[in-house]
Amino acid sequence: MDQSTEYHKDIKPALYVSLDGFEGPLDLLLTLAKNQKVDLKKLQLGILADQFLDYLRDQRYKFKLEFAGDYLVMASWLTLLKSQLIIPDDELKKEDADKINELLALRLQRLAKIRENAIWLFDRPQLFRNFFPSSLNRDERVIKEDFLKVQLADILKAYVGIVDKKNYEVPMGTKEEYLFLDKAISFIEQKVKGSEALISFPSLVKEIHALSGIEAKRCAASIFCGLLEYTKLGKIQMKQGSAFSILELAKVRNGNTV
Amino acid sequence: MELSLNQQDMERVIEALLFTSSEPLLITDLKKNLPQNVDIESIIETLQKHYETRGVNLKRVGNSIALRTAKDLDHVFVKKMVAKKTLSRAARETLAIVAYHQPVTKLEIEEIRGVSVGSGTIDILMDLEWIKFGRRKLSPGRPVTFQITDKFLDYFDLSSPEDLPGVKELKDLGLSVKKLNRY
Amino acid sequence: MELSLNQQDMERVIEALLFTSSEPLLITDLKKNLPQNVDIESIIETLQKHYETRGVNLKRVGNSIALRTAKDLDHVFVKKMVAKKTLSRAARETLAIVAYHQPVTKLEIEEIRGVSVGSGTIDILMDLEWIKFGRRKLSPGRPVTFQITDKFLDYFDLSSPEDLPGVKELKDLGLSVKKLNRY
Repeated sequence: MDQSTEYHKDIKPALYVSLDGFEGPLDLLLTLAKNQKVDLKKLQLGILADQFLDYLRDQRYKFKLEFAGDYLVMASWLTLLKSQLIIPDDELKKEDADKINELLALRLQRLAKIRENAIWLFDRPQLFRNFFPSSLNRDERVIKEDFLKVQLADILKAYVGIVDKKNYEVPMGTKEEYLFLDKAISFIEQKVKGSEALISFPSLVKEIHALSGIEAKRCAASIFCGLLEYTKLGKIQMKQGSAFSILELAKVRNGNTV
Repeated sequence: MELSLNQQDMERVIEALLFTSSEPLLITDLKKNLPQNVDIESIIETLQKHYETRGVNLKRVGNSIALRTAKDLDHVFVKKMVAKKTLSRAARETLAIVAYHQPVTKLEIEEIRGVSVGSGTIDILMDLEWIKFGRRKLSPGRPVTFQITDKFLDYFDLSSPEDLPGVKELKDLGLSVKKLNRY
Repeated sequence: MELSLNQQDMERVIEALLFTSSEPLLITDLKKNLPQNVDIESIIETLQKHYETRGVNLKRVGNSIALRTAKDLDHVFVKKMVAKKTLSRAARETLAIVAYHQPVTKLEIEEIRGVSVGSGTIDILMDLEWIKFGRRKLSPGRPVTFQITDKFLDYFDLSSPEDLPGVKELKDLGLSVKKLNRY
């Protein structure tokens, strides 16, 4: 483990196995494949599998195998692959083997390509090495002002800091996203109590939406359910003139609609 | 120095050197970058003429020369920002809480931070127009809430508040608060 | 801004701003210093042409522009070179993956490299301001993505991500190649 991993130990270090300088099984495979000196598309998977397993065998005492899950998964795949390449008795399995072969070749090609690109990138002319920025920004006639320099990462780290300090996950989204049914019912109750006239359904939705900031369609759903509940209790009656017309509610008193 | 430099190349060398220096450069020092026996005065004169009508001018200061912005463009630099300062920890934390929990009341911010939030902190963030008042909360006293502004999103190059990574994601990325010590 | 600025004045304003900034300036920010409805692109083009043959050149880097010394003059600055800490291979490759596959998630980076991204790698690239958060991916879990910045382009002398060679080739190799262990 390198020092930076050590440094962040308390934050669940990412599994990072360095096997004699190799960064993961793909890296090792790519190096082995390159030793075959063939086009990556025409990989000799049998040979590659043997080399990979031999390598792991050699390294057996140099690292703790239980930390090297990735390597073992790769090893088991290569073993399976090789066995299927040797005894292709089953057509279906042969197809599977071809597919895995192809995928593996593709992944290796991709890694090889990214590596080339990384090298290309860092071989490019670079700022402060091949070309330079201006240093003319100290002109005395410039009117000076405070310039705030904050990066997003600073803000994010501040947040992680608070959460860490409290040692628990601060619940995300304390903002209410839903209008809970009990709230909807108590809201309806309150409105009905204070009004003798008919109340329209859209007006209820509009009001609770404005008050709570909860999405209007969520308010509508909750209010509607609340109305059904409340009607069932016999406290109100709902009326609708015709299909798709506005739904209205009226208070029920002594069994009679007001 | 190569002897193959022509007149234009020599102008370019001087130009680049002046560009990368905040201090006026001694003519005798500049000369070291040119072939011997070159008449540096004539090069300076050519450059001076070239820059006479441009946004920056070549100025002589004693035995040195320097590039300086043209005097008549002073007004452009009114907004020029020079002194760098950063937000206080309280302000960073408050801002983060508003971003992650909006709309959030002052009391809630204090609960999450575990310390009270000075009104100065809120003021700073308000002045920056990074936070604004949101809807009043449906709780006793109907306290005001705070939320982040488009200006905040714009400054941090976010297209929506949802683009902020979650706590778990942050930790997975290894963005650790320990590193805050550097700030 | 005053409306009395003529074409040359506008060039001079942009010039002065560029000459006095060590960092690339967003074209949208520069525009704020000019009268409305001015075609800033034509001004940039004129300036770019003007500086083409000079000791400093005008460069486009993503949505920003910057003045930088001409590359062929690097020998003049040898003495100024500061030994820069080299990045780890993991960081270099992660950077290349972000540049080539942006916007890209942490999982995708790990899939390409075949190892998990060590904590600190993303942090370093963020601190350098070479990568930043992009939009969340519209895939399960809506993971955050990373993309490169104008500063990255500036540092590596690129004017846009399209300047990277072999982007198409790499895209053809696919990003979402299924993991082997799904078989």
